[in-house]
Amino acid sequence: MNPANYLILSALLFTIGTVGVLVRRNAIVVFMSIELMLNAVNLTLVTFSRINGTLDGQIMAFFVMVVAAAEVVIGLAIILSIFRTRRSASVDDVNLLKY
Amino acid sequence: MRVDPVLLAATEPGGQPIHYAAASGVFSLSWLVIVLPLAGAAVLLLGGRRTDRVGHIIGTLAAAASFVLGLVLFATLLGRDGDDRALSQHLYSWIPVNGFQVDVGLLVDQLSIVFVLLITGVGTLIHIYSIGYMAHDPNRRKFFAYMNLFLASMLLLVLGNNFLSLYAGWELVGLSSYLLIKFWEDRPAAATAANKAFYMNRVGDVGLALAIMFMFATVGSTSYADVFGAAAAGVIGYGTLTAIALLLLLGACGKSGQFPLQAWLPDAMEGPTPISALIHAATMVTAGVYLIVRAGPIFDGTQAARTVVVIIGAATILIGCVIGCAYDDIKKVLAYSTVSQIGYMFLAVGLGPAGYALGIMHLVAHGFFKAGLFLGAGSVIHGMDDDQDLRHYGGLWRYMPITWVTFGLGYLAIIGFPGLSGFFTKDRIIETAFDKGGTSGYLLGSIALLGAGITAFYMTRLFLMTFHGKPRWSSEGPAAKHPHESPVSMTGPMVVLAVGSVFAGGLFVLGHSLQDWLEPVAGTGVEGVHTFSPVVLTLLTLVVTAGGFAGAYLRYQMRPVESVARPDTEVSLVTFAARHDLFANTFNETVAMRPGQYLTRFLVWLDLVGIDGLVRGSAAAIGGLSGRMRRLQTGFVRSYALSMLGGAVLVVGALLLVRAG
Amino acid sequence: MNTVPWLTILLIVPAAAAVVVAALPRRHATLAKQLTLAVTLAVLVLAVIATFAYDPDKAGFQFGQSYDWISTFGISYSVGADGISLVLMLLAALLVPVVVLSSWNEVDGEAAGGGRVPAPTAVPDRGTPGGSAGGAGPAVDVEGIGPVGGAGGAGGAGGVGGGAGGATAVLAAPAPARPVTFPPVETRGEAETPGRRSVPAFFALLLALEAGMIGVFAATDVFLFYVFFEAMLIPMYFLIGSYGPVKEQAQRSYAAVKFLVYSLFGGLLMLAAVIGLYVVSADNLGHGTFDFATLRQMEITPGVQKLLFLGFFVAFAIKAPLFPFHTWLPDAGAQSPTGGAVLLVGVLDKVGTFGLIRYCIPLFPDAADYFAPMVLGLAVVGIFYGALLAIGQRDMKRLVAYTSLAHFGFIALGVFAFTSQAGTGAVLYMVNHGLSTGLLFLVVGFLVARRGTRDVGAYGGLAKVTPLLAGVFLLAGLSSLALPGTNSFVSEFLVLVGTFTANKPLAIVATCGIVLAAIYVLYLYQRTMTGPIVHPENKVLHDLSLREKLVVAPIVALIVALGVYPKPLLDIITPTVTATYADIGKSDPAPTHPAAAHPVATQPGGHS
Amino acid sequence: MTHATLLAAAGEITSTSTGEAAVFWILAPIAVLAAVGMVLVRSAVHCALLLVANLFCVAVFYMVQQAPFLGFVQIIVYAGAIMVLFLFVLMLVGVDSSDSLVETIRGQRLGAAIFGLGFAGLLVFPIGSAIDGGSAKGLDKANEGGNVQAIGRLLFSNYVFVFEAISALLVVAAIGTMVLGHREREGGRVGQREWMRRRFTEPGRQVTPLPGPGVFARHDSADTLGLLPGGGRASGIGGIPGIPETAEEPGVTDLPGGRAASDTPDTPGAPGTPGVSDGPGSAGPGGPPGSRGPDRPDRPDRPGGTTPGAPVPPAPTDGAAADGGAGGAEPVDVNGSALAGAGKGDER
Repeated sequence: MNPANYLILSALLFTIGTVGVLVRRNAIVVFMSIELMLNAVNLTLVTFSRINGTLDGQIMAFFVMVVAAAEVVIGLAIILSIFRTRRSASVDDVNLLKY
Repeated sequence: MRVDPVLLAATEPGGQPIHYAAASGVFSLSWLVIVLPLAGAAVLLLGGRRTDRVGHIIGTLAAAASFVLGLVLFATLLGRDGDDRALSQHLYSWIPVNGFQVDVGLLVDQLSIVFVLLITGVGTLIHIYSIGYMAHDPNRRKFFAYMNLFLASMLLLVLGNNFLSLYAGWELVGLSSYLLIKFWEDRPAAATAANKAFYMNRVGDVGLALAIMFMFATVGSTSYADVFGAAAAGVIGYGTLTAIALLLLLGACGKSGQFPLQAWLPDAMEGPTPISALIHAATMVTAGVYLIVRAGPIFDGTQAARTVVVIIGAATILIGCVIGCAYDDIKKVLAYSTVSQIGYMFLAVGLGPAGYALGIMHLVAHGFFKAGLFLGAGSVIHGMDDDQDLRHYGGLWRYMPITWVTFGLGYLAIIGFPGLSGFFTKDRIIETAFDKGGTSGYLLGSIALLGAGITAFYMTRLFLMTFHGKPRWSSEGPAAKHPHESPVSMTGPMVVLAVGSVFAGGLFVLGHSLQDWLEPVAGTGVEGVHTFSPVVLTLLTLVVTAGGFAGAYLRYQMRPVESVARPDTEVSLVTFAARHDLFANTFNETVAMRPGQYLTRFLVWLDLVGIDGLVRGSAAAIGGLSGRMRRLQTGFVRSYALSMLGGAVLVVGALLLVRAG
Repeated sequence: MNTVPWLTILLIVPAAAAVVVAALPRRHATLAKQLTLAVTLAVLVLAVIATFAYDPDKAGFQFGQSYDWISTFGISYSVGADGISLVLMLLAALLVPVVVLSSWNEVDGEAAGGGRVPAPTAVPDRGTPGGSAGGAGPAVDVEGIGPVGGAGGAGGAGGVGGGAGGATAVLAAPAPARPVTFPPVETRGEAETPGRRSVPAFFALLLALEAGMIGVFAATDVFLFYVFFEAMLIPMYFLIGSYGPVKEQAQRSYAAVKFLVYSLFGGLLMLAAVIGLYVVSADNLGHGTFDFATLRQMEITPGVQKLLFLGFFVAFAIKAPLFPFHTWLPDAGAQSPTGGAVLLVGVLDKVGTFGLIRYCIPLFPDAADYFAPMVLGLAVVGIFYGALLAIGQRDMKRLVAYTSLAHFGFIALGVFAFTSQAGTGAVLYMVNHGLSTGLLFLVVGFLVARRGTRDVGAYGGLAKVTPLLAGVFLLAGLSSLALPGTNSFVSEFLVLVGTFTANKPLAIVATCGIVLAAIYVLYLYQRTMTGPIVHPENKVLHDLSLREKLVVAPIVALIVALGVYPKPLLDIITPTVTATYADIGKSDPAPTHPAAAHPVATQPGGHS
Repeated sequence: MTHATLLAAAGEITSTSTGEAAVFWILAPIAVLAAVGMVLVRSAVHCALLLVANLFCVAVFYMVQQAPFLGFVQIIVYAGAIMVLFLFVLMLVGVDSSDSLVETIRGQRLGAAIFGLGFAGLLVFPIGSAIDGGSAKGLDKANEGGNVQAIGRLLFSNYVFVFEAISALLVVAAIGTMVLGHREREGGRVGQREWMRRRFTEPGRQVTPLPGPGVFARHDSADTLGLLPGGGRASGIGGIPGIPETAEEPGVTDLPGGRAASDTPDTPGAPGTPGVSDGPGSAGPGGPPGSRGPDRPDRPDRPGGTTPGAPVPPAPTDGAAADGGAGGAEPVDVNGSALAGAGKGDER
């Protein structure tokens, strides 16, 4: 089987994640979509690691996971604190910074 | 820098070099002639009110000292050989830029010394006259300062040894004239007249400046020696020479009030009368004649330009005469008389070497009698409480006898009464005009002759209306007038000038004294065949003059003169036109002023709405655009994310395209 | 003497003084003035000494100094003087103390006046609704802008102007420490009114401007030049925006922003061209450089030259300004404080014409040749356009600004006529124009200070009341119309005669412009100084004070002196200009029938 | 499965690509479906579960691609810890909340579709055509001595600084979370007595215990409408102040206080409660908050026809929020859109 299939899969997942970010208003779901995108990237990294025969891709994926974890923690904290004041987790509500 | 300017030489047509000898001895002081009045002006202007009390004395002394020095120079010049009377003095290098080397240098020769004497002599007299005339003016000091400035400028004009010095003097006399015309600044008419004079002079100055540029482009120099050398040697092409000559002529017309730039001169009479006498009759306005004579070698080479000079002279004679008949303002009549007399001079100098000396002669004689006439007019005006209207005069000879006599002598001189200066000089001009030969000779001669007749008419009219007839003023009532003779400081100069008017012409003409004196500069006219014998022509002239006199006498002495001019609607078309300066002002206004105003207004609008509007419009467009684009910034994160994705798509697409391509 | 780093000293002294003066507290206004005057006089003395130390016959730059600045890009701090830049530095050094003296009470006086005006009426004449923003302090309404107040389209720009102007007022103020003498409350209250202006800041700005001007003339590194070119804008921007007419908040903000945007736009193009030059030099020489002397030796392909030339040219044409790029000048000139206007038109704008002859021509000879007809055309149009518009103006400062447009036309004409006479005349014209227009602005400033309006109609008949003022006014005007005996004549005639030898028709047309010059000067004089006094307020105006006499005296003296004896300056300028044109292979056209054939004559022309 | 066998399995799968292909073709559709479902499904909890499914699939892909360490980390950290965190927050925010899938930003969906398809196309087609998987080198050599060991070696040699930096990042993230989550206490510590006093004195406090699960009416008062088991609502009762029986605006028909949705205890709302009827909510559509409220013609109605939240301006502080239902399950997104609409209307 062609490992490129993984890449295609990850491209699809990434795109789906992107669309999720674009169409969902719930901040938490948006976040999940971002996680999906990160995962897609990780899959790419791992696949390339395999194709190239080095482990650097896996290391990179590992780092991505850690960063994603940190990001999730912070992001969720932000969502919470916004929710506390605005009683909403919709990203569309946070729109005061505009023209 | 020019190292040795001492020996300037020019080649005469015959190849004989004439040397402008180095100024030495008393001539090395010739710069003082200019600097003395200049210093006077500087002291009076910078000294401010502190010099108020002595201003007139300083001014007069400076002028007189300059005159004395001029006399000394003249006397010394007399002691030299005929061919050795041109002395050049290099003062300093003025504008040295590579090929363009202009020095401030002086040229004392037969021509310039005549002018020096005329300017300083008449100038001194008028300074003295002004002491009395301006006695009650709070700004008398300034008046003398300006007069001194004028003397210095005029002397620079005639003494400079290159065209740029001449140009400097040329514009500076324009400035002095401007300052003096608007001397009574709170009169709007004076200010307007001054501006008009300056503007029209500037038009002429453009011509002079361009002529100088032509000279530099052609000869590489602006000094008389180089330019005349090249012109006389015939190396300059005919076209170029004609162009230079015509441009010079434009300058001359501007300064001398010749057609088509004559309109400013009558208006300039808004200035104090001494100024009219000095600047707008005796000296400055004759600068054009000086220029043409000085640039003789150039005009000699181009018949075309000379023809134009003659035409302009002839046209101006008529214009001046005709309008002079119509005005009731004593100074304006004299002003138009000046215009026409200068026309005679132009006519003379346009006739070539034969006429140069005649032109100068008439110029000097005119300087005397016209200055005298103006001073007399000033005296009358002074005595009549600043009333200038001829129709308000009459019978004044009883009240101001000295003025009557001196004015009368001047009057006789100008109409060419036999034996007086005008008789000699004008007669010769008419004669030379006829001698030109051919149809044009007849035409010019006839015009000059006709001019003489009309001159006699309007001058007689002026004289009679002023001094004779029944008084048209009253010594009682609200407009009471108390005519009185002027103080000695005023009558003195008038007497001197009257004496000059009587004898100058004879002195110059008889025995060809001035002609011979000027010969090295002006050249000699070839004694051609006389069209008429001089005696016949003299008699003819006398007849015509007498005719003019008789006409005026019959009209203004035998019949009463109304104290109010008939309104424009009741006079003939000719009178109407003459009263309106033959529509010269109307013409100027329609052709130059009004379009200029409209153009200016249009451009102001264009600048504001067009050019600046373009700028502000683009600013507004950008502002508006950003106002719209601002709306893209909705505040919705998801919109931003969408545009990010769009950007990513574009970038990736572009990358792929590039890679694939 | 030539080892002394004159230029660096000239540069550092005012810059350092600017910092010191800016740091002075507001209450030390007098100290700030005295210090500024002393420093600027010292700079003048130094500049004069440097001029004497300058050897005109030596080729190339003198007093040169060069230190690496950003060596990666070949940028260095390089200064040097040649004949052209030296006289302009001299002019700058001369005008600044004059301006300092002339502005002695301007800021204080206005501050007092502004203080008296209640805030809401500070912007009384805004026609548009919501216009009065006076109460809100420096903030300016968006709609009511511009001296013409019309064209709704202007709203956007004006809004920018207003906003930035507000920022200006805020920014210019903080440099001096918060005044300790005032109770805090009062300070806060007063700071809101537009009238309270910091005196030390004003003089610090003047000093900074002087440093910038000297720097821009002294720089021999193109990048350094660019830096100074832009740096000069900043003090000028604040001078206009913060110290313009008190009552015309909106207009002066508009003018300041217009000035800045115009200049920055040009500067941006120039920056692109400067970078382009660097790239070209990197291609040609293997290593990029901004060194002017190196760059001018470089051969650039004509196509590239044209582009780079245009970049520089537009910047300079805006700066100068030449005809279609001029509309900022009347606004800026009218809205500047008097001193600012003198420096703006007198020196700052010379950077444009200086740049034309210093950079555009030697660096891009082929392009200069190619575009010369266009520039000459613009110049001639500018001569007439400026003159006609000047005739049509009622605002005296705008009028003077428009006369400058005509004069810059003459200068550009001279620069691009490619003859040494015209070039020398043009450079001399720069100096002379600085003097004559500077004097004109000063005198107009005196009038405006007395009468409080720039409208010509408010004057008339002043010659009777203030004869000395009128006299100086007339003299400045006469110099402006290039009367012989005043300085400008020499330069104008040189320009015209030089142009004439190269291009007759153009010179003939341009010469006709001198008639218009007479009209705008004398017409202005007639309207303001002559005639009866129609406004009773004018009857009590006082003549020049001693301080004002001191201000005008040196300029008046120079105007006359340089008119009578311009040789010292010409001797400095001519070799440099001649070398510049010789470098690009231009020589003066020889006279068609030279008098040189004659045994003894003046120096033959056309040998350079 | 032990660690070793898994590793071995991974090795085997690589070598025998048919097995891997089978895994791939089974799991890949599942992963994609899970992902699509996650985007489409309305409930956030379902989203999270679908994401977990997806993560599991990807973890398997890691394993079959000779990255067992990552595969396990994926399962443990991602699918375990992080998703739990997600669910946690979901619970805090309101577990019942389902998103409205009605788009409020014009063109957003269309743009997302176009760009998404374009993006996918751009990514997929070149990959499909360009990458020749046959040349894959495989990780057999790199994984010699074990994947974990190999990664560890790399991590502590080549990537040690990155590793340290990442660990610092984690610490920072931890601190940052605490900072963000911290709430400054106002006033002194509140004792039990004070709590009790507040419970009875403060308006709108629930005095009685909250009803148990399955009880849909929180109050037996007539002004509080119960939620019917089917999800519909009980009919409004006329004559009660603040409750218009019929209103033109569907969005403002019901006041928050009248909703039977379960209130979280910390919700102060209930303005409709008698005695506090001068609260903002009781003013009806014409009241002060109504000046924002009715201005939403574009406001999406709920697909299910359930009670929409009342239009209430966003309250800057907690206690002042008039929306009693904000903490409830349903009103979250409705409120959200309401707020969005309100915000827009305000700006216009």
